[in-house]
Amino acid sequence: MNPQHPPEKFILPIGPQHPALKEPGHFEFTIDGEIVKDATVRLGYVHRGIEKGTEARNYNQDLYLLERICGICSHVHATAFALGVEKLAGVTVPPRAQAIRTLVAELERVHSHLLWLGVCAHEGGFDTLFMYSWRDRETVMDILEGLTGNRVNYSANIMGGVKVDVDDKTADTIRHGIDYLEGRTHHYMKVVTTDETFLGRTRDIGTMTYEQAIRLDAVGPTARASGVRADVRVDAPYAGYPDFPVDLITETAGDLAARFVVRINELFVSYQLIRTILDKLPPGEISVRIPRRIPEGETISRVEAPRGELFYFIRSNGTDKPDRVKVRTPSLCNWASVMELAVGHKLADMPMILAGIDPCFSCNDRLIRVNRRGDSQLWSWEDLRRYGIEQYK
Amino acid sequence: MNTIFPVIAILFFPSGLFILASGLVYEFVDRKLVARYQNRIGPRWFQPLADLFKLLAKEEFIPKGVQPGLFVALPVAALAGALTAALYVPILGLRPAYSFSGDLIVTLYLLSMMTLCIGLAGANTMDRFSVVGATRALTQLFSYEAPFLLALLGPAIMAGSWQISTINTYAQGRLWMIVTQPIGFVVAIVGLMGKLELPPFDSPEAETEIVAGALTEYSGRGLGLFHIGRDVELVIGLTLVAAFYLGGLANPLDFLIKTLVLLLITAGLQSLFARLRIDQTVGLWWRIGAMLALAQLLVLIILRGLRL
Amino acid sequence: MDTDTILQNAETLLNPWVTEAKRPEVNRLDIYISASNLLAAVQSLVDAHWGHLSAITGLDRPALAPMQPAAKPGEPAAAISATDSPTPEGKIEVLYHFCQGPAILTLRVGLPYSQTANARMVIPSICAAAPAASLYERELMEMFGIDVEGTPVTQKLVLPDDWPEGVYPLRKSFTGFPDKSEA
Amino acid sequence: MSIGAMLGDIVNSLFKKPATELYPFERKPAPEKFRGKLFFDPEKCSGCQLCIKDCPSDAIELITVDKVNKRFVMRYNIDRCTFCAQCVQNCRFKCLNMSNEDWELASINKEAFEVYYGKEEDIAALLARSTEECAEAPGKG
Repeated sequence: MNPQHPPEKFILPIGPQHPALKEPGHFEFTIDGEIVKDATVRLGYVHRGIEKGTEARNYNQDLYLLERICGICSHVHATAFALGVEKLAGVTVPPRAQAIRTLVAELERVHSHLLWLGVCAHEGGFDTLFMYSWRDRETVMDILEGLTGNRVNYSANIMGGVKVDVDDKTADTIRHGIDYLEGRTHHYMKVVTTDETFLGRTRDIGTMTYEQAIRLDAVGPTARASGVRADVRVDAPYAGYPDFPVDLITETAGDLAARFVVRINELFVSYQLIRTILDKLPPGEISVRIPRRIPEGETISRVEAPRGELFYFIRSNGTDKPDRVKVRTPSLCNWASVMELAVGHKLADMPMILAGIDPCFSCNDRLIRVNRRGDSQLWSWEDLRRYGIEQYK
Repeated sequence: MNTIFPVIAILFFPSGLFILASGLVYEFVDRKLVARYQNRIGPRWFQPLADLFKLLAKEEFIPKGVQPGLFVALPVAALAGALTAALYVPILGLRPAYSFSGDLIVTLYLLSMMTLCIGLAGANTMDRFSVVGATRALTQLFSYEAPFLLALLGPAIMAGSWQISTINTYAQGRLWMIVTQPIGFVVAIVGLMGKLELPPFDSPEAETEIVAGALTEYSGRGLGLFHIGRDVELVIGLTLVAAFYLGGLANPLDFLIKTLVLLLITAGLQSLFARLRIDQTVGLWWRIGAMLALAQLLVLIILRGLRL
Repeated sequence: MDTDTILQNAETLLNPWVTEAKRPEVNRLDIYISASNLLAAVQSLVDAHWGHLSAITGLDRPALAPMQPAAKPGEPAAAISATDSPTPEGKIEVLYHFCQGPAILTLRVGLPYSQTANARMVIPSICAAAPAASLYERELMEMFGIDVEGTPVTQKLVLPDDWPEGVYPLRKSFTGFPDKSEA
Repeated sequence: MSIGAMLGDIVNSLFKKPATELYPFERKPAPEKFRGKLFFDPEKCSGCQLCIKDCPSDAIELITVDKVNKRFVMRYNIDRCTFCAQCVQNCRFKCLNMSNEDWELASINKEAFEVYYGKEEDIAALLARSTEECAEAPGKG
């Protein structure tokens, strides 16, 4: 290379297709040797037009559409939307339904945190922890499947309540599974807090101070690991949380190790809450009827997803279709923090820092779908279909 | 001079087909053991062979911007180096096909061919992941090579010879050197893992950061040859460590038991740790590995000097 | 501190700029504000550590009567639902949601269609006060075609790179691309 | 502080059966509430079409053969179905239910994804009519 040229930037692209990311996102890290000097993000590879899509469907259909925003935290999306619409309709949902919603939400949190534990360990090259935590996660997946009828898109919510009830047999299965998981979680806590090789990859990595967390508006466990006392379940209890309060878990270190500790401690809180709900499940109906046409109005519904505060803005216009649904997912809030934390760290720490906020790309990308080719001609779905038929004739 | 024997030695035994086949078998055992450690079921017995056939049958894609001759030649050179090394080690506990004074050094350098080829292969391509991978592979080479050499030097000094077969014979009659030189054994086995880029020393090919490292641009035949080359290195490395530290290799059964026990240990170490960053790897080797090996070497030299 | 006090604090803070204040729900306060005062208002909230920026919502509320012809010939004519709430004139509202504990404060900035030359709407960026707004503002630019003045990054965030200029998917006037095969 | 905190796990696993499920060979029964393929009972249906109204993916279609005698044929597109069970929830006459046994629905041809429920003669008549229509207008399809 000609030495007279200014030193060229060495940009390492990660994504949209990359083994580190199980979902598509594009990051560009400008690196100097192994040190990251700059980071940018480009999203939208799984953009599906869901916000616009809700405007063309009725509330019941939207419930399932919104549930599919995210494959990991599907229930919270449906819960947030259902709670908002129920507020607009002025309907009071029976306490048993709210308790069951909370139960499913907590089981989902357990599954999501265990999933994150595995993914983050895998990013750090600790495949054994990944395999074991995912093996144990199967327990909670089976519980959810038995309780709601599906492993991922539970569809436990309907407008005005829930679809599924908890009988004694299911309750026993859940208790049994939770007992097993609690033992295992204690073990994982020991592994991530004592294993020196693993701590070498997490301690003092991606440290976010309290001030940074506040300034960058971080949410969820990421913020709580930096000492921010914010949890929608505590601040503004919704669904069953007024009756079943939860403890706020915080850490002060703000590094990756603290994020592990916060999430694992949250697992213990969830186990406890699941047991309490099962013991004190209020009797009664599990759903009420809700009008098809929702009166005009605007509402905001916030719930605590496994990744942090999930924000729904719903505007109804008196028909059976919403006028506007705005979804702000927790991952979106935390991107800013990742991009800032990345700078100055080693390239080898990037996957773990990225995974540290538990990013969910599908959550970020919603809004619109377009079918186009390289030239400026627009392709409709019909064109594509025809093209496909000709191609494979 | 009998010309049949060298041809057999190169094409069938101990080098050539036999070592290739045993490389595949050891890869299978390694993968199966790691899987079982992780409570998984693991691959079926023919999986490494199937992988190899699949890769060999596929088109080899030569990317733009590379030196094509080098690109094609490097995997061949890497495999050739590993196969040549097989001639000097006591495979199956038998006498090595060739042996001369100082073949230990030659063997170790032949084994390093692999890493050098991988480094060159990464630097040869335009891909950014490859370049980072190559840098890391070479950095790692410089860090593990010295302690690994020092660790194998211990038994050599004890036996008073640089000839592998002599050391092997020397080890058979005496107390296992794992007992007399435990530090050397640990450094050797961990050095072997670094050489083979096994977890936790797999940062040169850390898939979550740099895809496949230096080999990102390789496909088909080239990739297949690199893989089988690494399998061959695994067998040779295990043989060396077993011959030196586990009381020598006297017969095929001895060979099988001792190398498989070593594999059990390395597979366990592979599944026990998180991947080390490249700076952690270098730090570990130079600060701890090299120092310990040197200290032990010093003790050995002094002891030997006293006895003489 | 209960929700009421928190919201009253916010109202006091924002008092100099408020044009209208509403309490649509117990835990919510809507404050109407003009675009020019936005940054000052947000800055005062940030300085007082009142909550965190939770989201920015764009809200297209076209007028009942057919609005001005589409800005671009390629853009399809406005499809307006007859039951849409009657507003005196078509506007895009930008809602800045701040949350503090259970309380939610919404700053509402209206951008009328009529006051903007060839559908170009301008709103000042609040990134100087709240850096996390960057991503939301990029989304706003792409989805509603609002020019956010002074936002640090203007690259596309979610839409494809070859998305046509001047097509803003979350405006009500957008009803999908015309089917070329029919024409 | 320790090194290799998972040593106990990995040594244990060496002597344990792997946790992997050998799916096609060992088929675990699905739980009772599992939502598999949709089944329709034409005898009970009143033709209210509530199921269709709320289907988020247009997977079901109800074709009225004879409204008075309550003869309906339901066309169910499995490939579109999202298995949310909103239709089952909506049905007031319990004529829809989702099977927990029929859930291996992959197929190599598209025909398997179009299922008709109803009286056999009605289905036959419907299918005959649609093939006729196709024959008349070959351009469309």
